[in-house]
Amino acid sequence: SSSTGGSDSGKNKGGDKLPAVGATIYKFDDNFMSYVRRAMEAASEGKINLMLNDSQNDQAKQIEQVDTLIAKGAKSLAINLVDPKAAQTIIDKAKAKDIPVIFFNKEPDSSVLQGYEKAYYVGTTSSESGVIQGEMIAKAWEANIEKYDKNGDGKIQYVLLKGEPGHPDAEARTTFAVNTIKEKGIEVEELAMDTAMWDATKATEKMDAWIAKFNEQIEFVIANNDGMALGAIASLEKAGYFSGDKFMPVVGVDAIPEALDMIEKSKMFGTVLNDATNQGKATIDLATNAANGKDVLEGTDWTLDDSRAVRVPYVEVTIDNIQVGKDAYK
Amino acid sequence: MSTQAMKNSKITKWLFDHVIYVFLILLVIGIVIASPDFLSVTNLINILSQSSSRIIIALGIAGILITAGTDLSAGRMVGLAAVVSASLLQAGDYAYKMYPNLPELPFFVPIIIAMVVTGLFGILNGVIVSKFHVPPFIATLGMMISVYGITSIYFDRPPYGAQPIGGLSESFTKFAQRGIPIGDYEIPFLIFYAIIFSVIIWVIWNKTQLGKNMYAIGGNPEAAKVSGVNVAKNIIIIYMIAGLLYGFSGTIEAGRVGSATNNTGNMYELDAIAACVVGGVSLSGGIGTVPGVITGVLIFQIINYGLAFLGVSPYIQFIVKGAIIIVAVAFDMRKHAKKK
Amino acid sequence: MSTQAMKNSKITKWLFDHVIYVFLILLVIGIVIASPDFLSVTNLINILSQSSSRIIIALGIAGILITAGTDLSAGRMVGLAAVVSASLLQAGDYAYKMYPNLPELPFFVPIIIAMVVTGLFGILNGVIVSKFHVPPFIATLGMMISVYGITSIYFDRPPYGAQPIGGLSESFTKFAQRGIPIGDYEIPFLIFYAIIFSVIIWVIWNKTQLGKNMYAIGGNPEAAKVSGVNVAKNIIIIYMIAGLLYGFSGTIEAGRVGSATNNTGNMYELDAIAACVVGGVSLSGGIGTVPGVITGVLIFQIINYGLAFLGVSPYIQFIVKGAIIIVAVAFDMRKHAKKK
Amino acid sequence: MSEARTTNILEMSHLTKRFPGVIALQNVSLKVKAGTVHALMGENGAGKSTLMKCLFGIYTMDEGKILLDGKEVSFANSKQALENGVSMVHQELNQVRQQNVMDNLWLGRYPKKGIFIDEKKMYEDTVAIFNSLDISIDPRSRVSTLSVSEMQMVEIAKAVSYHSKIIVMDEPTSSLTEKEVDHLFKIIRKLQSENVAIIYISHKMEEILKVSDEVTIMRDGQYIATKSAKDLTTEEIIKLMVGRDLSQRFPSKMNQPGDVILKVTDLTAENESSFSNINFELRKGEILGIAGLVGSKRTEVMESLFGMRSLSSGMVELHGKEVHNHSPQHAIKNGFALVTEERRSTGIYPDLSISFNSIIANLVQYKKGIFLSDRKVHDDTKWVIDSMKVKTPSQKTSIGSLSGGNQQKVIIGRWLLTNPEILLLDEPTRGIDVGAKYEIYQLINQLAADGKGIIMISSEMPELLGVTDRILVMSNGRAAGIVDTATTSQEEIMRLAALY
Ligand SMILES: Nc1ncnc2c1ncn2[C@@H]1O[C@H](COP(=O)(O)OP(=O)(O)OP(=O)(O)O)[C@@H](O)[C@H]1O
Ligand SMILES: Nc1ncnc2c1ncn2[C@@H]1O[C@H](COP(=O)(O)OP(=O)(O)OP(=O)(O)O)[C@@H](O)[C@H]1O
Ligand SMILES: [Mg+2]
Ligand SMILES: [Mg+2]
Repeated sequence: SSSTGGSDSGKNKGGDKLPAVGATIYKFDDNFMSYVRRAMEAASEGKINLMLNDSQNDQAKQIEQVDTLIAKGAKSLAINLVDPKAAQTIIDKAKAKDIPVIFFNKEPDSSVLQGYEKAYYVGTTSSESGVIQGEMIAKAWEANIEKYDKNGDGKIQYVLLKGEPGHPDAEARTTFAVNTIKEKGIEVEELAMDTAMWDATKATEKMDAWIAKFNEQIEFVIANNDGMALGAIASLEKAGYFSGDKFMPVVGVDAIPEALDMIEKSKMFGTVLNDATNQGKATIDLATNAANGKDVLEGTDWTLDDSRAVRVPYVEVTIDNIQVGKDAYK
Repeated sequence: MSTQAMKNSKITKWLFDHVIYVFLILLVIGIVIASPDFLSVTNLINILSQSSSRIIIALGIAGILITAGTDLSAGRMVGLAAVVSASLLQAGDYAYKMYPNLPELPFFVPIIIAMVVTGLFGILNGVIVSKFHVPPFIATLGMMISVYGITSIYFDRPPYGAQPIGGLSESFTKFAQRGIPIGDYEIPFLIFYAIIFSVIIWVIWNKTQLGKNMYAIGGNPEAAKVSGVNVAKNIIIIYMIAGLLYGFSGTIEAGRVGSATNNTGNMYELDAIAACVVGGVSLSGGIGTVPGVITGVLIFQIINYGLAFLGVSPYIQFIVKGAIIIVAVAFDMRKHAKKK
Repeated sequence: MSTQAMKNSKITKWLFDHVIYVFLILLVIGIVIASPDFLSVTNLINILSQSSSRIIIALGIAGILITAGTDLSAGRMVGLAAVVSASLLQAGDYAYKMYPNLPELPFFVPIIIAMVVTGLFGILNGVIVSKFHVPPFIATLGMMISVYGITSIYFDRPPYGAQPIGGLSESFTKFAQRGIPIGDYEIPFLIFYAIIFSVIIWVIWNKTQLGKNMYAIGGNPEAAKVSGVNVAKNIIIIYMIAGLLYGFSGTIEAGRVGSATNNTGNMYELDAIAACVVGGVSLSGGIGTVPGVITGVLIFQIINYGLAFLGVSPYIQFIVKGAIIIVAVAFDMRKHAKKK
Repeated sequence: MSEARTTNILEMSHLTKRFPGVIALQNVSLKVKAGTVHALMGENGAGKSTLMKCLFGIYTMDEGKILLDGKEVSFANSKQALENGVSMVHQELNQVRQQNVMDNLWLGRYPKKGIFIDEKKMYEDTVAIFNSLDISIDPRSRVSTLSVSEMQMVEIAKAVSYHSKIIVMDEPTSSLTEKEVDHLFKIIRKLQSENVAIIYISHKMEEILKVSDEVTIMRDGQYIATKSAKDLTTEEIIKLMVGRDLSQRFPSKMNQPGDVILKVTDLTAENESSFSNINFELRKGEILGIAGLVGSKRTEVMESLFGMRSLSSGMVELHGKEVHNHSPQHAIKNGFALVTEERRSTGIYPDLSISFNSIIANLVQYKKGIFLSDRKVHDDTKWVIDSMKVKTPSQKTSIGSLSGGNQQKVIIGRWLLTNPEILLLDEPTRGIDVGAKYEIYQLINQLAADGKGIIMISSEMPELLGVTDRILVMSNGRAAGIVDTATTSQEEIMRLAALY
């Protein structure tokens, strides 16, 4: 299959005889989803005709794509929701044609999932990346309190770069990262929080303003994704950080290669890796079985929990276990 | 000229004047050749129902374009309407309600509330354009940014914060998702809403004083003033009507998707404006028809649907879509170029 | 009229003609009142350096606006240039290179390659507009969509797929991130690039035939045509220059942030067009100055930076930003309205 | 010189030009001798401008041949035409109003020093040309600040500055005063002495006979005749143009002025540099002319009466009751109608149909509930087309494709539909051919006879003298006097116009 995400990857290889599986990705060029997508493409090779769609971060578009996929005769659907609350609409459409649906990466309400016995979920809980990020921050803080607590008040003075407001991941990561730190008994003080819309350039510019305003007061930079973390690092470097003994702990989420590189260069403290390979593989495994009318777990090692979900955990990545991150790109 | 030549030239002229309909047909033929099973009732219904809310939005924008204005805030207004109506349309027993104590309202109440809200923003647009003489591009760009802020504030609130607003009441999702069964098929209600609004707008444009004034303002604003047209008032009404249409459209977007976020509707305006232009609406004002607008939207939707149906890779879809838009309009422009 | 009254009326007239500069000053005063420590050299440097690449983009778009065109593809072209140049600028020892075997190039080579690429797309824009008579809004909207597809294909490739292209070589990041130390401060090179391009563009607009033709084409295309101006050629060159500017800008965007994705530059065109209009460029063509464009961009950037600096909540920022844009232009429009 | 005057510098033969739905030129020929002024005459829409545009490379002809100085040419664009010694003063002012005079003059051929423009040379060359033509306009002033006649003079200077063999002037005098027309004629004589051929298009008979050597007449896109000017009379030209006898230029008057219906007292504009203290009365069934030099603020008085400009003081009484026209809507409600002087910019909706253009000022009358009655719209449009004798294939034809005269008739028709009591006409016959003019005069007469009060601005003295009952003469924003048409003379009016 083509790496640019040829939609009907199986088709060119005489896949017309293979069962058709319709898939939507919430946004094709999302760092993380691009890996999941590849894992899916790799896993579907020779087994199914995978019809991939880019929902362009627009739930209405995704609904339309589902219509198209059903019209094209998909035997099962693998859906990466844009908006988790829209699951019901998709289930309604699938149910009407008795097509199984595997949601992945963005988790629908469990009650909605329970409403259709052919609906499953593969992925993590949205909150988990935030929780892991929070735990990582707490651990780092406690280990380096001498160095990190610049004003010595025992509180973390942080700035937070948020993704697109209203985006489920942005909201969950923001809330759970901070809450987790607090739950660990560490006091925090939010100096500033602003949206950089997932964007590195905007993050650089917000960070420029914050450095000008708070300068030495900032003790931690929390970013909802690695892209914004990198933007913040560019701004910090400009302000003289990461040279000599001027340091700032920055954390992100996604474990993109550039972030791993920054961690190795000690310009970033850590990030959170989501296991793209296994998410993609599990999704395809379930979807393939469903398309063939088999039990979804048949011939696989995956297990379903009470809410009919296959859980693929997040992993914290710091300099100590950087190889885990690198292996994800093998 | 012989009568034969005369006839030929008439046909040529007709074709030139209706080149965009010809383009639509060629487009469909192209897709069918690539994939014969494109020709199915299901696909037709899908395309029409997907076009419905876009047609309603495009009709709103088209009126504004005809007055030589533009509206970049359309998409964000759709989002505002979607969020407002969804928040008032949650099922009584849904666990994550924005207003936990709100009883389930009859579905037309939230629709009307959403329309009133966007109608008011439409009026505001119109006032800024006509009373403060801010170029429509800037007025509505500012509004687009501000409305997004307002929608986000409304959206990101206790008890659940910035969560997609789901759990819409069944009476409402029926209104947006179901249809009238005819034989083996179900004709979605959406299509009927689009038809109803198209007829209403057609009547306004062609049979009322407001409509004539709208063309006059776009055709020659100075002359309109001299002709005794209250330019400001009419512009405000046109923007208001657009606002009302966005309001309705936003509500059915929420219903169609089953939920709404502050990102709903993002960038719809660009597609709508482009569809209008493809459908023969002039960006410099004074020219445009309802059938043209509908054709423009259908062309867009057939491109979108057709490319996905053909299984073209998503990135290639972008390239092809951009190219088709340009080619369609270049085609259409030949009728003007010919004059030389 | 007494000489005193005469003087007063002259001052009033001057203020009316330069209202946007007055607005800029008022804006700064407003922010300083809200937070006195806004007034610092660091903030000044930050704002200027953040404005730099935007000024370069805005100058490109402004030329097009003056010809009565528009360019919605600017942001996507910036993204294309950012991705292309970043992919060629990765440090030799960086582990995740797009071209693992590519030696580290002197940094100006990728800059030139990026500029050539976007320059070619600029020419394509110009050809579509001037030769095929596609309205610039549609031509560049189509281009915006297509270029995004092209950038995405280039970007989302083995070995690493859709990952930000980072690890830029130090010689290049220096070029984009460092500056000339003066006293305690470092004046970023970025600011000098903006100055250099501003001067070049000022000379083109004011001292060359191309510049005069540009104003003439925007002011009255018929007049230009019958005076023997090759309208198509000049339009193509203006779009090409814009493309070159986007190319440079995209490269320094990549350098400034240290990485690039296919989303870099998204929607920059709207900000740039709005900044031009705020700075007095007319959307109907024929009017605009380099200092005006620069002022427009600075106003925008002061709003962005100032609101973040004040710690205004993000949603409120949107609302305020939208409102300020409208107010600034409404203010500026009074000078025209007054004439009657 | 006499030899030069016998060689044809230009021969256009058997030109045909078609537009979608219209044949603008059919087998038209034109021969112009060097060093002569060749007038091109014909009714509106006869194809004069189209013929010249074919020569100048703006349009491409469908059939035919053009010989310039004996060589066959076919210019693909205006640049080629200019480079080959053909320049043109266009019927519509073609200027970049945001730029200054010299930028406009040298547009398309700026003097350069290296890659930069040589502003100094540009300035000096402009001054030299203006001096040689006796024009006093600052080369650095912005075109938008010039008066219409100054713009026209710049256009003429520009055409001359190409040092062409042929200069086409398409209605160069439509917005010039008599004095400026004389100035132009002097320029033409000078050019003629330099062996330049001038193709001169105008609807003003007096000018034609005065300035031209030969006259070519066209009708309905066809060539009719070429004659020596000295063998022609006004009547003959008119006959050839309209294809029938037109015994007089002005219809005989039949209106009977009655009681005063409109009284204007001390009208003063809010804008100080505009008009002040205007007093006059208008009677039922009277035609009141307003004379004055261009820039004497006649238009502004009229626009103020119609509610388009604000007043600082003064009173307007209709039937003895004071009325305030704050906007055109009020004015229309009070029974006023205004045909503006700039047909293009404030009159027509060029892309819209004749029907639309006819009914737009009168919509309230078509309302049936909230809808408009298609039937009445259709009937009224038909009335406009029939009673104004508009030449058009159908009601749906866009007005932009009609000739100027026909457009003007539609606009007058538009205002008659509102059934006004006071009809304000600002240069109602500008750029309109004699035939159409006569029809419009007849119409004005008829309207006055029907009891309407008519105020008519005109810069054509014979027209004022031929049509009006009394004439208000304005000078520099002030009323210089009101004269009785029957007893006044051109000289008296000119004297008053120059009073302040
Ligand atoms: N671009 C065009 N498209 C279609 N028809 C046109 C165009 N230009 C001119 N015509 C038509 O061609 C005919 C000749 O027009 P033209 O402007 O040459 O007349 P004219 O003799 O110059 O009249 P006037 O005295 O009013 O200027 C008219 O019927 C006009 O409607
Ligand atoms: N400063 C200005 N800006 C814009 N338009 C102007 C300006 N000054 C004059 N005009 C316009 O130019 C035209 C001629 O103006 P003015 O009233 O001075 O002369 P006039 O005597 O009425 O002209 P005419 O004799 O041609 O009717 C009017 O339409 C007027 O609106
Ligand atoms: Mg003409
Ligand atoms: Mg006037």
